[in-house]
Amino acid sequence: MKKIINDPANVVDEMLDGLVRGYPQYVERIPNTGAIIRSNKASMQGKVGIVSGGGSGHEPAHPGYVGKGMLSGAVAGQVFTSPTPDQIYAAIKAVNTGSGVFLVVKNYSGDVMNFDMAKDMAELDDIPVKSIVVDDDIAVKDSLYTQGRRGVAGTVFMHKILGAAADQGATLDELDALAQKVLPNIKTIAVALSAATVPEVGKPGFELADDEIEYGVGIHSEPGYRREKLQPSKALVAELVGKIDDEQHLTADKQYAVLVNGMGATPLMEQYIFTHDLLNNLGDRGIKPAFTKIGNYMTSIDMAGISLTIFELADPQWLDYLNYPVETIAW
Amino acid sequence: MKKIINDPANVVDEMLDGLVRGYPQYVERIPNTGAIIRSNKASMQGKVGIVSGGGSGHEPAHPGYVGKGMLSGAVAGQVFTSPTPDQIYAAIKAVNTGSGVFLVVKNYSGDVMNFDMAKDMAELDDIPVKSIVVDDDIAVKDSLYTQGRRGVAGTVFMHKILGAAADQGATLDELDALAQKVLPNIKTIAVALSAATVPEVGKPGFELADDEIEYGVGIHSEPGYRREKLQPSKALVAELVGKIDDEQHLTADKQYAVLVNGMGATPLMEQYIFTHDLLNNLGDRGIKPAFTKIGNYMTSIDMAGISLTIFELADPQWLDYLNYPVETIAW
Amino acid sequence: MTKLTVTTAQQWLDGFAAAIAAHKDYLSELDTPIGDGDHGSNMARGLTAVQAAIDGQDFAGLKDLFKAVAMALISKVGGASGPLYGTAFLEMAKLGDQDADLGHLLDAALAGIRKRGGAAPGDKTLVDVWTPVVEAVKAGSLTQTVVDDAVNSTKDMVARKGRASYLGERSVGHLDPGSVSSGYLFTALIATGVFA
Amino acid sequence: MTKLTVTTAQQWLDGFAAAIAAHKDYLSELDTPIGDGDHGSNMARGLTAVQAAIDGQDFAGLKDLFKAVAMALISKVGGASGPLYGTAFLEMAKLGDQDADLGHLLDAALAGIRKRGGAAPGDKTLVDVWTPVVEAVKAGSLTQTVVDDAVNSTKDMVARKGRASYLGERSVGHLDPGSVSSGYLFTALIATGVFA
Ligand SMILES: Nc1ncnc2c1ncn2[C@@H]1O[C@H](COP(=O)(O)OP(=O)(O)O)[C@@H](O)[C@H]1O
Ligand SMILES: Nc1ncnc2c1ncn2[C@@H]1O[C@H](COP(=O)(O)OP(=O)(O)O)[C@@H](O)[C@H]1O
Ligand SMILES: [Mg+2]
Ligand SMILES: [Mg+2]
Ligand SMILES: [Mg+2]
Ligand SMILES: [Mg+2]
Repeated sequence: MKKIINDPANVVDEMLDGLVRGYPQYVERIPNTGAIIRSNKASMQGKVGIVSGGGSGHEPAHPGYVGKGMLSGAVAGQVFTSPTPDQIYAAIKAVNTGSGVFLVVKNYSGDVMNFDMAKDMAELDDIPVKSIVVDDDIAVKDSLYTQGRRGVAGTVFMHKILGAAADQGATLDELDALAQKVLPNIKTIAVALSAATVPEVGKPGFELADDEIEYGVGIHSEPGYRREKLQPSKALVAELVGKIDDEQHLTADKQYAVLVNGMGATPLMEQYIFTHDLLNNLGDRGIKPAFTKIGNYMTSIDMAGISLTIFELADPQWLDYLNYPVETIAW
Repeated sequence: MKKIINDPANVVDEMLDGLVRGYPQYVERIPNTGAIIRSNKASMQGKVGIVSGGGSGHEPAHPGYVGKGMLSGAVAGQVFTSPTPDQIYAAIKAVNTGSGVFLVVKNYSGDVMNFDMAKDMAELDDIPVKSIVVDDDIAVKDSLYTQGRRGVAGTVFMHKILGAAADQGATLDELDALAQKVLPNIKTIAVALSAATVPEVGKPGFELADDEIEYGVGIHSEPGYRREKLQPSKALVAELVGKIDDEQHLTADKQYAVLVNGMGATPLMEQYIFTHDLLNNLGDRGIKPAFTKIGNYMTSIDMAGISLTIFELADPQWLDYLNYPVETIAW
Repeated sequence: MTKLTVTTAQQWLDGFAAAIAAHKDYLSELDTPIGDGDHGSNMARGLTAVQAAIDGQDFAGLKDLFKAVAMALISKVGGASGPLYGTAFLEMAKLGDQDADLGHLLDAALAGIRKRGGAAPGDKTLVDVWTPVVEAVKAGSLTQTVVDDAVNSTKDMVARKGRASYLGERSVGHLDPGSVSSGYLFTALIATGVFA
Repeated sequence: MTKLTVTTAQQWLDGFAAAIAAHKDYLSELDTPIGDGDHGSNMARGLTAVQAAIDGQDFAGLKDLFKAVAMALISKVGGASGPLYGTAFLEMAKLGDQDADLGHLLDAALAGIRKRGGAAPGDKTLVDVWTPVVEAVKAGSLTQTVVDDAVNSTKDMVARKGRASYLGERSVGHLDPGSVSSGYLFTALIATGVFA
């Protein structure tokens, strides 16, 4: 393992410190927690707070999205490990200005349970809390009898939409309805060229040969659905768009937002090339996305790979929400 | 070589296409060139144009800095290869609105010569052109008899300062004076954990053992000044800050801006940890930077490593320039 | 009816902490092919916090002891196992001082786990160890074989909850890491001699 | 006095293009330890463009031919070698139709290279090949040995211009890639038989 760190046991603590000290204009840390909240307190007055979070290792998610117009707080757990309820609760308390708090949770057993417990704690304090569980990763088969799908990069769109609506005064119930309506329109799928190395583990989550890729991996090195020889960018795009099309029939008469997301070690050069092929592929279907974003938005530490999110803009207002100005480190 | 590309010969062309098609609100491409210019033409009216550029492989540099308040145009050459004069000239012509054009050139023989030739061409057209050659990399010994130092990540600060001044109406001569004054205050130095792989070459520019790092590398895998065993982040910070301090005595009574720059494959987790150690190191010297930026701003394709830029804010107005709002993909 | 005392409970927790410390890497390895490779570090972080919270402390009753354990687990483990083990001890704390019958205590703990995580028997989670073990305790017949069989039974199951569920059929052939750590919990309980 | 004709010049350029194509990888390898590993691809891209610009074309004189060559190099190579080789041919184009004396032509080219790049002899650049070669052409005594010696002389020099200069003393022991490609240029010139 070759990383710029000190003690693997302290990576989260030191990282959060570096982040808030580097960007005091946007974020601050609730002492002794992994809760990162907005510095601009005035921007939260009278608004519903939006709190997200999850395990660390997905930087700039989630603290990078804290700021006016987007999240009110983000709670960071240990690497790839859900944060604990007391820390989530600390964030909820800190950002509640009387209008309640909305939680954005990714669909992992750990996140769901810890956020639920934090919600219970907040309700004991009479803070109204609602939440959405994001499950955009279509690589996983969905079913009523299972955990269901993972929450991955599409969560960033959820943050953006809810943050814009909250900043414009949406109530907790309105945010809840909005989140429910948005959720089924966000679909994500990834391809990995190499797995992430968790500092405390010291070796990659899985091994891929020099010429191998894996489709459908998660953001914690969860295995995907198929391993094969490295393909040209065009072919990767065809596979990923095809899978999304199977789920969410892509048609020329609809509006879409896309997120091409680098996993951490994949340079922008490759992400832009992938985007070029993506826009060609969509173009062949008569689709020109109304909104595009390319970069490292929901990473998996130093994994190499790309995820593709396609978000059907079923309501034209959602595009305004995506374009709504924010003051954050990373959107 | 494991990359998400199609034909290695087409990476620049496809990447630029992906970029401008993904971000039409910010940038457009002059057909058949590597010249990327602002889409917001109104924002350039009556202002001096700022054109930068260089070889590709440093994404988001330089097109990521094109937009209102920053660059007017950025010219991309082949990977690690200076763009040609005709393309630079095309950008100059496209962004000149009558007030002339200022060129930001990094100190490489190729860049200097190609930008010089473009300047000659523009002058034949009566477009007034001035330029600055950025040479912020202190890893290289300076001398009158040599090429001098390389231009690296500190160039991004030069873009920001000049872009803000130009947007506020500075004349070509004023920009020239400003650039000359800013230049000696920007110092950068890097450490690499692995070298970049140029797609057409197919293997890394140099090999480092699993436990080796190299101090002082350039952004094209130019070798550095020392190779040693991997050190903790703290020690890397001590080495890099020490080198900058040797050049530019760091003192508590001065104001500084810092840029912690990832080289492409180094995740933000490590960059934030490095920042934590950096702010401690500077803190011990009584210094609290007035401005901090952390992320992949001037990369070297998929190199792993970090560069540190310290910019002495000799004029308090420079801080305003750094904080001046911009509309770009990547600042 | 098997009674639990504060002293026996502390012994139990010490034994559990020792087992987790000894098998930290093994638990994380089990969590690698079908999870995210952190179950060992999660549990070890939690049990270190538990020991810090209870070591050398005098607890008036099981309620205080289990509450301290629950809070340490809930606030230090994170992930899926933190809320699950934390809830288990929280539910036992709720009964603690009125009812020290092990069968009742563990029954309440299991109900809490099932409510928190929504897993049913057969979903390849620690519920598959807790369910037969609690049955056996209530029947007065818990043995090491019951524990081992329960742990091993998870190997051939298809995961329907937790990270392993993302793998579907491919989760078959691997032990469930949370079941293995729960196995250590009950092995430590037997080792206190409470059933002897 | 050695006269250059359009036909000989085209032969010269064909020979140069062939040599660059044959040694593309070698030139990039030379550029790796002391540069950025692209000199071969840069020159190959340039000479492919030169051939596309001149192949099958009828040029009225050296001026038109060299101008086409210069424009192809300047607009396709980039890097350091593009402006340098481009300037060389541009300067020859300027003289082209009045003066076809090879010594004069190459003298003008070298002056252009030196002005553009600011390198002096001894700086470990292609100037170290051009300088003795142009001397020899003017003296009517260019041989392959002159070319080879000039190329090899760059090996022990400390680079003071171009990327290799960042290495200082550590640039010693490596041939300068631009000098090697210039060696091919002059080897191709000799091969036309113009000096025979
Ligand atoms: N919904 C659930 N109900 C019961 N147990 C669960 C559930 N989800 C996960 N588990 C248990 O948690 C274990 C994984 O714990 P751990 O690795 O610490 O957390 P995470 O999965 O968040 O990384 C699994 O092996 C399984 O036994
Ligand atoms: N200032 C200069 N003057 C003369 N020749 C130079 C100068 N700088 C570089 N060169 C020549 O250019 C060659 C490198 O060319 P190339 O690799 O194509 O460009 P780059 O260095 O931009 O990658 C060097 O080997 C050297 O001979
Ligand atoms: Mg985990
Ligand atoms: Mg080059
Ligand atoms: Mg786990
Ligand atoms: Mg080169």
